[in-house]
Amino acid sequence: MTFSTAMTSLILKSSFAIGVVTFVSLFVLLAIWLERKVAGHMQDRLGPMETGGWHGWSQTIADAIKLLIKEDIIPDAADKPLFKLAPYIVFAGTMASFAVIPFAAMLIGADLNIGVYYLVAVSSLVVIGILMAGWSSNNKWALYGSMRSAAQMVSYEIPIGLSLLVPIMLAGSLSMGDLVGLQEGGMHHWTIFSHLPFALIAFVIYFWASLAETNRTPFDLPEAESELVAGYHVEYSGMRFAMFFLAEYCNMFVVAAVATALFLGGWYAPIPFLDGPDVGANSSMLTQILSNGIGFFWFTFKATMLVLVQMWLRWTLPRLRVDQLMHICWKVFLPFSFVNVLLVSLWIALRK
Amino acid sequence: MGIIEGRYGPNVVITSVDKLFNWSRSRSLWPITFGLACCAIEMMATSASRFDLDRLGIFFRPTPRQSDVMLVSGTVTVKMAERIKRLYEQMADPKWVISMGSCANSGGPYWEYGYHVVKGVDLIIPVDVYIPGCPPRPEALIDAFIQLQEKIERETIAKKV
Amino acid sequence: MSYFNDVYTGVSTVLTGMWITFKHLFAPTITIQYPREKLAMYPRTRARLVNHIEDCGFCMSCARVCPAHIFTIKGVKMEPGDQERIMPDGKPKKMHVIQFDIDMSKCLYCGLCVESCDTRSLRWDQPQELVAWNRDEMFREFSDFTAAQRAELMAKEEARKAAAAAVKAAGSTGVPAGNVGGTVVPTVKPAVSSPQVIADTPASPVTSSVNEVKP
Amino acid sequence: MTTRDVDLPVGLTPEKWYEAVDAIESVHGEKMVLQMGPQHPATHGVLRLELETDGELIVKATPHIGYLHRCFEKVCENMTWPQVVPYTDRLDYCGSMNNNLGYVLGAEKLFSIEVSERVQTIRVLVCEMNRIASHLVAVGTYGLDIGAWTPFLFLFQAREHILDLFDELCGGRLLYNYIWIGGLSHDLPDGWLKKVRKFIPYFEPRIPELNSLLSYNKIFVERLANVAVIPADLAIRYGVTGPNLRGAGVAWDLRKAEPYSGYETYEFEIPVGRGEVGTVGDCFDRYIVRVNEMVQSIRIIEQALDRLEKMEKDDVQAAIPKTFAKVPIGELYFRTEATKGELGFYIISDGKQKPNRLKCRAPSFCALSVIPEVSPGLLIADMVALIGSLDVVLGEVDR
Repeated sequence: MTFSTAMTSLILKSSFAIGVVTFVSLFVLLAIWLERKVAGHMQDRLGPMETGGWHGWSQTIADAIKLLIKEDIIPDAADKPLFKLAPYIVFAGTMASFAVIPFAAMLIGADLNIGVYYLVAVSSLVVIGILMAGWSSNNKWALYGSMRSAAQMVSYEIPIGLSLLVPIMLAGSLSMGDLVGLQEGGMHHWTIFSHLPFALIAFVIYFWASLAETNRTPFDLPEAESELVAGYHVEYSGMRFAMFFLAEYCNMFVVAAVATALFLGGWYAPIPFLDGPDVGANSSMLTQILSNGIGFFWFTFKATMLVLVQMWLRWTLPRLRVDQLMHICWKVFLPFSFVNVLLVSLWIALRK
Repeated sequence: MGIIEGRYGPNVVITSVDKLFNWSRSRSLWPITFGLACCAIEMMATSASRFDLDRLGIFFRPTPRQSDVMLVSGTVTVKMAERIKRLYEQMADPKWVISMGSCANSGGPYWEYGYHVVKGVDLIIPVDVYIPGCPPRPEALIDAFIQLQEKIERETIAKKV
Repeated sequence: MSYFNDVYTGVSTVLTGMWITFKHLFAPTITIQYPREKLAMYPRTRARLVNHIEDCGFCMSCARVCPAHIFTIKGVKMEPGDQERIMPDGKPKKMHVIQFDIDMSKCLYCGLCVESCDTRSLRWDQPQELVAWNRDEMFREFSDFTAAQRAELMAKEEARKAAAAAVKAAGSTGVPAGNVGGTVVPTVKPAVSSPQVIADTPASPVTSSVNEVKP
Repeated sequence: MTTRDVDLPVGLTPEKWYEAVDAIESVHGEKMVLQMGPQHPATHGVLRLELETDGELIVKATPHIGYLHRCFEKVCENMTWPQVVPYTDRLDYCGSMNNNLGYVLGAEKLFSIEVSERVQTIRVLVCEMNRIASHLVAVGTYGLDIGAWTPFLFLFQAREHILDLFDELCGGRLLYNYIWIGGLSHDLPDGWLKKVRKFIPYFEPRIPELNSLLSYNKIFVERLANVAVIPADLAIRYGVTGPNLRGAGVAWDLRKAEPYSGYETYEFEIPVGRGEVGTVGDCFDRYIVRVNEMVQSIRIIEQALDRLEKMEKDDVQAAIPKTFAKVPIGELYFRTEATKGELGFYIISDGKQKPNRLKCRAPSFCALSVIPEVSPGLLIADMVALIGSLDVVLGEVDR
């Protein structure tokens, strides 16, 4: 590889990274506003209305600027280096997942051959950040929150891993690009529908377990407002709190994106007719951009829909208790996903 | 804002930065979930669907670290006073205080014979806005928030307010 | 079997709940966008006390029934030449109300004073904006006498009082009539540390012509 | 008694036993003391709970009160008889009408005042409406404690209707001072009864909606069933009354047992806890009793409306004494069924213009005192469920 091609590749990669970060920040701003609007309308009220013009669209922008310029308190009794580091680890862990998210056929940061494995590994990093935050705050409520969070996330990794195993077994690949590429050609080719009922069960288990992974209701025990005040981020203010907040919404998008890629046909439209033009090796630049743009649209659309379902669940359900959380994980999700994996492997063996 | 404070007069940079900061601060007032007595029920009613404080970008945070406004909603007793002071000190700057209802304003119905009631929360912490009422109606509370927003918009980073 | 039953009820009740919230997502909202839309207030709503001073007959009933003693009222007997006015209850006005202050910051909005007012001069007002920036703003003064007029009337009253006392003293060596006020009560008291001796509400109506109720 | 003094189980040598005990104590040796409140989202005001915890498990819970001590009883000694009424409003601020009624009936007994039937019926009507409003707060905030936001906001919509009606009736949304000694502060406004009539068909479908959204939601049921069981004997021993006692399966309601203000002429049932999803007297029973009581209150409201519509208008202030000059000397205790349970006023009069002593027996205080008894062995999340299900109002506890 010559120096110039290396440089071009570096520039391309970094501009892609910047693009992803910009997109994610914009998405988070939108998602928080959307969540407040959805919650409002579900509760027969309006949600943000007064800030900005139409329906308070700039509400989250104001919130973000305010949090940026707010006083940053580091408690005297806190373990200061850890306290400062924790939000960055949580944030970095979440952002690192975006490297393998396949937004479109060519819009994928790094199409690793172990893409899914990398994703599961990196998203576990968040636990460490949360544990650090809870421990270093030197606050009992924060400690409880982080302990709950660690127990919860570690347990729920297992059903998540097992249910992700189903599409991987069916596709025979760990690469995100391959996994999506095999689902081309309309809705009936999507994993979730093409291998009924196994993939559907796996999808449902994945989606529920991912709620626990992102600390959303009914599994929002680490930050349970009525029990632990604010959980692991009880002592965080201003910017550092904003990073936790941002990471939560990023995480929501990540799990929704993974579900989209593995189960819901990734960047393909429900009907092949709505897909972008086919891209060959010698297609023009314009065709490539158009094709990827349409793919990108479908991908984000599906992921956003899943995020909306997460919000819908949040504003409907009460919260579980710690032991019930574990009960659901170990006694409901785990046996179901084990049986599912077993049946899928049998089915694959029989089909051969 | 310790570096800037008191050093510069109003100029074009300061005023435009002021505008942005004040806009964001005034549009995103997060009060601390802190109910004391009867007024807290009206506070809840105000945040419920009919009056919907979320409309103004106001939503309640359970921890003082992440909140901007303290709504003292109810009778402040001597035993509670030091807790209120501590909570106020735990809040991150910039912070504001709304005193809601007669009890918080001046001890209210208990100002004369209530030996255990603090005669006004402004004796403990600085109060920005007072709302008379026992308890104040939700409209009065929303109006207090709007007035507070207007007050914040007049602030500047260039000098101590 | 109960295990599968639990899983089933879990899933079905969650779906029922989701269906209800989904229906509400498209139901019309009930929010009142306050600064732009305002609710009509009911005539009985207790939002702020207002005294229509021309109808006030200095009967002191409001000050007597008030549990929190928020009224500071001072009156001076009318001179024969002063303006005559027939009150809503049919009796002529006999007193100048030279001071009628209400400390709304202490009011408990029970409405006893309004109900006890015979001339209906004390009424509830229904504003929706009540915000005050300091405690003094909640202190409402209703008397339409200026400070100078008030001082003049007070001086006249004092002179009349002194003359009466002198006559009385000349007649019999009795005690001079006490409780002659003239001090201005401070508007806001930082009453927290020192317990104050507070005058009880007068059990009987006006005993001397200048009467004063300390808050 | 230390663990070493117990009789050994059969077949265990002392050495082995000590080894086992040491192993357990080294794990469970340290307890963490957690201060829950006074500012905590789940303490319903300013209650402070000192929790001694072993992990998430609560070993001991001690409630500390007095953060809202407003000197009610001392203030009342300085108030004339009618002036006490507004202060009773502020005891249990969610159910002010019922507090007014309790004190007023006591004072009327002292002064031997008889009020007309219409006044009695209006009092029953407003008290039952207020009971619904109070239970709506209790049930709604309970959902909030368990983590469900939406039911709280749905219920507060219905509550706003009741508050609007009260606003029109007497001018207060939360604290009313409506029921006076010998009568009422205002007569009913024109067309008010029709508005109450309209409220009933609005409110009735809310309860099935609440039940399917929250009450019988699997997660909610699992959170409450078999949690913090208060059996009937324990409840009676601690003097727990109201929905908390009825949740334990005891059909004790002063409206039936010692009827006042004409309650004996109304048809309604006493809902009791039946252990629908768990044990009798658990959190769910206390919760569902409140929901069912709202249905019964609607029945009473309908009957009261029927009567009021037929009655001739009379002067609601006819029986109010012009002066309270002649005060009988004596003492009495009068109890009523307020929203939280038995609200009693012990009044001592020495013939003066002001009560010599006025003691208030607050139901929430008794409910709160059960907490140390039932809390050992609960999780922190269960503690939140317990406080919410007891529905304590600190204004009444601290007085």
